[in-house]
Amino acid sequence: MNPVLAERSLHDCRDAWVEELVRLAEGDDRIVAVVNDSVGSSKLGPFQQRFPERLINVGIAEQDMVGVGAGLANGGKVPFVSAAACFLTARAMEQIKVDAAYSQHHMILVGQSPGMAYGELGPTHHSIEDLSWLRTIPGLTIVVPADPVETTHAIRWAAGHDGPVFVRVSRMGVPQVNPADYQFQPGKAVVLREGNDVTLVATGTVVARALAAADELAGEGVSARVLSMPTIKPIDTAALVSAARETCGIVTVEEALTTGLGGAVAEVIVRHHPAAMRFVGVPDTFAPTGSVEWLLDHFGINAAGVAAAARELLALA
Amino acid sequence: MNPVLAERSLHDCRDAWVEELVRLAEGDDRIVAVVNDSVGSSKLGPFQQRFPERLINVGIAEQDMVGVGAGLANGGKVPFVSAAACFLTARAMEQIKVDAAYSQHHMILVGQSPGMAYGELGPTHHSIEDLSWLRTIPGLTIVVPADPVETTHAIRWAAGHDGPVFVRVSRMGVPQVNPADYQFQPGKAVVLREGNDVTLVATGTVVARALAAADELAGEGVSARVLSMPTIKPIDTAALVSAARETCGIVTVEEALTTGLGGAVAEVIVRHHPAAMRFVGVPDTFAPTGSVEWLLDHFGINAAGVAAAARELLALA
Amino acid sequence: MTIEEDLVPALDPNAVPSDPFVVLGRVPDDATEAQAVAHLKEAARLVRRRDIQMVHAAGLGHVGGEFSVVDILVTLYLQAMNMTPDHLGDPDRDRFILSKGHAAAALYTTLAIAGFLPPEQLFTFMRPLSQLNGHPARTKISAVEASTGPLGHGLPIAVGTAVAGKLDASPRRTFVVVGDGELQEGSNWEALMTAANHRLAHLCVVVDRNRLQQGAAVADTNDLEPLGDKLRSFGMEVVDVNGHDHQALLAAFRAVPAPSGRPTAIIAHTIKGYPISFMSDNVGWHHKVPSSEQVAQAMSELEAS
Amino acid sequence: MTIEEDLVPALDPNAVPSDPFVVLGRVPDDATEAQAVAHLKEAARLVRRRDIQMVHAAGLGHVGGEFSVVDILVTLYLQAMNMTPDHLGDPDRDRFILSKGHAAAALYTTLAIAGFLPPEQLFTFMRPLSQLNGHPARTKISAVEASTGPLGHGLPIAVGTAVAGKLDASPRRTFVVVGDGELQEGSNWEALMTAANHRLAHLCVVVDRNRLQQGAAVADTNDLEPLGDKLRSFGMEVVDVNGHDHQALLAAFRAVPAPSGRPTAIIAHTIKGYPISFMSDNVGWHHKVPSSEQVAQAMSELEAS
Ligand SMILES: Cc1ncc(C[n+]2csc(CCOP(=O)(O)OP(=O)(O)O)c2C)c(N)n1
Ligand SMILES: Cc1ncc(C[n+]2csc(CCOP(=O)(O)OP(=O)(O)O)c2C)c(N)n1
Ligand SMILES: [Mg+2]
Ligand SMILES: [Mg+2]
Repeated sequence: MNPVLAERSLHDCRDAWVEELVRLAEGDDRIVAVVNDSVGSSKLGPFQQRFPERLINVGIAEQDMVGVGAGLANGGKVPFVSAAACFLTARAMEQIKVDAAYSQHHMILVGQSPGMAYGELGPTHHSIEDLSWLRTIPGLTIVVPADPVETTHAIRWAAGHDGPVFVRVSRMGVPQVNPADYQFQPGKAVVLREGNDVTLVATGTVVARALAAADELAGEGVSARVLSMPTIKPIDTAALVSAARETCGIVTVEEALTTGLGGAVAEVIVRHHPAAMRFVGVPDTFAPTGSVEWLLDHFGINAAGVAAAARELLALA
Repeated sequence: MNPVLAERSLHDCRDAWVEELVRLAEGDDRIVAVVNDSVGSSKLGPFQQRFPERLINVGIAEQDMVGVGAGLANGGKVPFVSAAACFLTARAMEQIKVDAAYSQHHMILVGQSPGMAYGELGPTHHSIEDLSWLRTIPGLTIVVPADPVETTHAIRWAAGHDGPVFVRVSRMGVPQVNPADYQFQPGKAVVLREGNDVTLVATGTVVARALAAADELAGEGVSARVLSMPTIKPIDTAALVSAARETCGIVTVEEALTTGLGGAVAEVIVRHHPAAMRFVGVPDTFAPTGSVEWLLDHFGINAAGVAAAARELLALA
Repeated sequence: MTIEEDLVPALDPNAVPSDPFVVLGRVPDDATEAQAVAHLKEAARLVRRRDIQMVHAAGLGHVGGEFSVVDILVTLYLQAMNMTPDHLGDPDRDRFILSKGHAAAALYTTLAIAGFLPPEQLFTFMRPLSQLNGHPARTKISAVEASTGPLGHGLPIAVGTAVAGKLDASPRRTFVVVGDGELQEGSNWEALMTAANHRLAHLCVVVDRNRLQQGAAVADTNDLEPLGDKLRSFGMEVVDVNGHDHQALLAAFRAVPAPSGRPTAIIAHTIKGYPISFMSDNVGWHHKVPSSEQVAQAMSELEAS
Repeated sequence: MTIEEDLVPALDPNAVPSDPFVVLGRVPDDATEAQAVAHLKEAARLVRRRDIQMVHAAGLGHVGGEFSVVDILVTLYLQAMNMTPDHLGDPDRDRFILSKGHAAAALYTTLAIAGFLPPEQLFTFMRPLSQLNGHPARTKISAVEASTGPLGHGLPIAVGTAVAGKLDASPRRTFVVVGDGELQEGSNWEALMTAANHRLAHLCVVVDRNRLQQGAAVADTNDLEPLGDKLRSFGMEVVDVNGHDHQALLAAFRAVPAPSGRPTAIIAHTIKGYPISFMSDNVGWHHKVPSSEQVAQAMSELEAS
C-alpha cells in the first residue's frame, strides 16, 4: 500500500489553485485573473475579495476572455485565464492557437473541472477532448496536477514561465499522492512507485486509482511501475522509453478520451521502442449521464480496470 | 512506376467538390450550402449561380455558420458547411462537438484548403491541427480524399450518410492516384500498391508523394506497400494490423501535424500489434512562411523524406 | 460511437416525493382567454412543484433560472405553439429551442405536462444512464430540437431552422429562449445579424430578462443595457412583456410573425426564482440546491400563489 | 517548438523593382498642420507604391484592403501615435493592432517608412522563411503587438491591452483597425461590450468602412447598417470621418480619449483600392494580384494623385 495513500482525505485542487494564486498575486502585482462569469466555479472568491480590480470578468464570452488575456500580457500583466475547461478549450480554440500559442504570450490558461467532473450535466459540460486537442498545438505547455501539492507547484511554475501554459484543475476530490516535499519538474515524469513487470502511466485526478491498481497487482506478486505525468506536453520521452524497455508494456490512465495521454505515449513508443499498450480512459464515445465517480467506474477507470489491463499485457509477455 | 501516376496533370479537388455538389443538388432540393464569405475560396460560384437561394452566406461568422447548418438539418435540409479548414475547425470547435457530433445531425463540414495550402499566408491560415482535433470527437466521420475521383465519391457518400461528416478538400494541385472506376468504401484503406517489406500509410494531398517514394524504394529492391487512408475516423484497424504483421514497420505520411494520421495509426498499432513507426508530416512546430510545395519539401514530406523514413525502419528489422 | 444512453435507465418512483402530477395537456381550443390563463397558471404551478422536487432529489439543478422561465415555457407548449405530441413529424409545426439549456428540469417537466414525455421518466433526472441529463439532448428526447448547455448555441441553430422554413415557404414559427447573461456571447449577435438580414419574420427570440447570471447581476458583470436599442439596431422587432403574465405572453407570441417582416425579440421581464420569497431575485439561487425544509416552504408558497 | 522563423531569410534586392523608398519618419514636431498633412500624403503615396510592387512580386496580397487602410496607418504611425522606434520598451507609449491582418503589406510598408522595420526586409515579403508572412506576427516583428489574420481577434486583444493600461493608470492609448466585414464576427461585439462596461476611454476602434468584404459588398452578405446605432448601443463614442482625409483623421485621433469617458469608435469611410481607377470600390480587387501593366498604370495614377 503506497504510504501517501494512507492519508485518505480527499481534496478539491481548486482550493490549492486559488490559495497559490493569491499568494503569488500578493508578491507580484502583474498577476491578474480573467474569467467568464466563472468566479464561483473557479473558486476565485478569495482572489476577488483581496484584489477586486485585478479580477477581470468579461461575462459569458470565451473568445473575448482569451483575447483579453493576450492583451493583458501585451500590456505587461501576467494573466491567469480561468474557466470551465469544456468552454475555455472548445469555445476559444482559435484564440488559444493564435493569441496564446502562436503569439507565445506569457499567459496561463486554467481549465477548471475538466474530464467528467460535471458528470451529471452531460457531454456538453464534459471536457474529455481537451488533452487531445491542446497537446497538438505547438508551443503550448500542458500541466495536469494530480493533487493539491502538485497544483500549488504547477501554478507557481507557470506564473514564472515566459510562455503559454494550460493547467488542468479539477473539483473532483483526490487524495494527496505526492510527498509534502514534492518539487515540480516541467516535462518530467514522477516515479511514484518502482517496478519492473509492467508500467502504469497516469495523469491528474486518476493517478491515485493507478496507485491502487499497483497495490492490487502487488498482491498477485506483480511489481508495477507507476509514473505520474504532470506534464502532458512536452512529454517525458526518456521515462517512457525506459518503461517500454524495462517492463512488459504500458497502461495509460486518464480522465479523458484515450487520444489524450494514451495517444501521446503511443506516439513516443512506436518511434523509440515499440511495446504493447493498453489505454484506460474514455473510449471513442460521449459519456452517459452520471456522477464523475460513477462514470470513472463505468469506463473501468479504476483499480480493477487498470489491473485488468495490466494483466492483459503480462499475459502477452 | 505506378500507372495512375503516369497521368501527371495536377487537379484542384475543389473543382470535383463543387461539380458533385451541383450534381447532387440538381436531384435533391434538401441540399444547401452554408458559407462564411467563402464562396470564392470554396469555388462555390457555379452552385451560387445555379441555386442562389440555396447558398446561405452568414458572413464572417463561423460559430453562426455551423449552428445555422445544424438548424438547417433540423429543418429537413442537408447542409454542406464550407469554409477554410483553419477557421471552420478552430473557430467553431464547440459547435462541431455539440451541434454536429453530439447532436448527430446529418450535416457535412467541408474544410477547404487545409494543411499548408495557404503556406505564404502564415500559421494563422494553416490548418495542420484539424485532423488531430477532429479525430478525437466521438461520432464524427472524417474523410480526406486524395484526388478528384475520391473527392467526388466522398461528397456523394457524405450526402447520403445520416450523420455528421468532415471532408477535407484542398486547392493544392494533386495528380489522380485512384483508378477511374474507383469506389469509395467508408472506413476502408485503399491498397494502392502491394508490398511486404515496409508499409507507407498516406492520406489526402500527399498520397502521390508516398507512391513516388515507393517507386524510389522499388529501385532499391524494396517492396513498399502503399495504403491510402481516405477515412481517418473510423480508421481501418484490420488493414493497419496486417501491415504491422506482414511488413517491418509503418511510415505515415500527411500534410498535417503528425498527431493526426500518425497518432491515429500509432494508437491502433500499440494495442493490436506493436511495430516500429516513423511519422512524416509537420513536426511539433508552426510552419515558417513559404509556398505549400516549398513547405512540404522543407519538412521532408516528399519522396525522399518518406523513402528515408522507410529505410530507417528497414535498418531496424 | 456507442450510444450508451440507449440503455433503459432504472426507474425509481421513490426518488422524489410522489406528487400529484397531472398531464394537463394543451389549453382546450374552445377555452376562453380567462380559462386559458387559468389553465396555464395551474400548469406553471405544477411544473414548479415538480421541478424543485426533481432538483432536490438529484442534488443538482438551476432552480433560479428554471422558475424564471416556467411561465414562458408553459405558455408556448400548452397554447401558443402549433406543436402536439402526435404531430412531431409535421414539417410545418412550430419549433422550440431552449438555448439556456441549464434550465433543463423546467423543460423536461413542461414536456411531461404537455404530453411529450412520460412523467415517470422525470424520476430519472440526472441519474446514471438517464436520458434526462443536466442539459437537454436531441438524441435523447424526441421533442428536443437542439442539444444545448453551452450558452450561445441555440439562437444560431434557431436561425438555421427558420431559414429552412423560409426556403420551404412553411408557416412554421421558431421560438428560442435565451438567458440575458447568455447574450454576452458573440455568437448570438452573429445570429441576430443573420436573422435580420434574411428577414426571418417567423423567428421569435425570447430573452429571459431576469437581470442575474451565474455569479452576479448582469449589470455588474458585463451590462447589456440599453438592450432594446441593441436588439433594434440589429434589426429586431422588439417587444417588452412581463414574463410571468401568461396573458401578456400569449398576446406577444400571437403577434409573431410581425407585420414589419422583421424577426421578433421579446424581452420577457422576469424574476429569477419567481415566485418563491427566499429565492426571488437572489443570485445565490442560480444553482443552489434547496434543503427539505426549503422545498417544503416553496411548496406551501406555491399553493398560496 | 522550434522557432524556424528565426532563420535569417535570403534577401534578394531584385525581388521587386527597386523604387525610391525614403524612410520619411514621423511628422516633425514643429510642422504646421499643412506641413503635417503634406508629409502624410507623401508617405501614403510611397507606401502604396511599395505595397503594390510587393504584392506583384509575391504574387499574393490584399491590395484592395491595403489601399483603403493606408491613410489611416500613416496618420497613426507618423503623427497621431506616441510611438517611436527608439522607445518601443516604454510602457506608456501608444499601441496599435491591425486586426484586419490580411492588409499586412500595408502595415509592413508603413512600419518601414516610420523606421520600425529595415526597408530591405520588405523584399522578403512572403518568401520562404521570411518574417513577413501574409499576416503580421508578434513573434517575428518587434513593433507588432498582436499576431492577426483570423478576423475578430484584434479587438479583444486591444481591450486587454487597454484594461492593463487602465490598471496602471497609464496615459497610453490603444488603437485597433478592424474591417467592416470583420465586424460580422461576434467576438468583436463581446469585446465592445467589455470595453464600454470597463469605460476604456483610451481605446480607439477604427472601422475601415470600405463597404466591401472578400466575395461581395457587406450589405449583400450580412449587412451592418445601422452601424452607428449598433456601436452607440454597445456604448461607444461614435465618430464618422473620411478615411482618406489625413486632416480629418488627425482631428479624430486627437479627440481620444473622449470627454464622455466612453471608448471611441471611428467609422472611417474609405474606398477599397483607393485611389486607383480600376481598383476603386471593386470587390474583385480584394486579393487579386496586379499584372505588370496594372502595376505600371497604378504607379502613374499615384504620381498624378
Ligand atoms: C459557453 C458557456 N459558458 C459558461 C457557462 C456556465 N454557465 C451556466 S449558466 C450561466 C449563467 C447564465 O446566465 P443567464 O443566461 O442569465 O441564465 P439565467 O439567469 O436565466 O439562469 C453560466 C455562466 C455555460 N453554460 N456555457
Ligand atoms: C475568421 C476568419 N474568417 C474568414 C477569413 C477570410 N477572409 C480574409 S479577408 C476577408 C474579408 C474581410 O473583409 P473586411 O473585414 O471588410 O476587410 P477589407 O474589406 O478591409 O479587406 C475574409 C472573409 C479570415 N481571415 N478570418
Ligand atoms: Mg439571467
Ligand atoms: Mg471591407
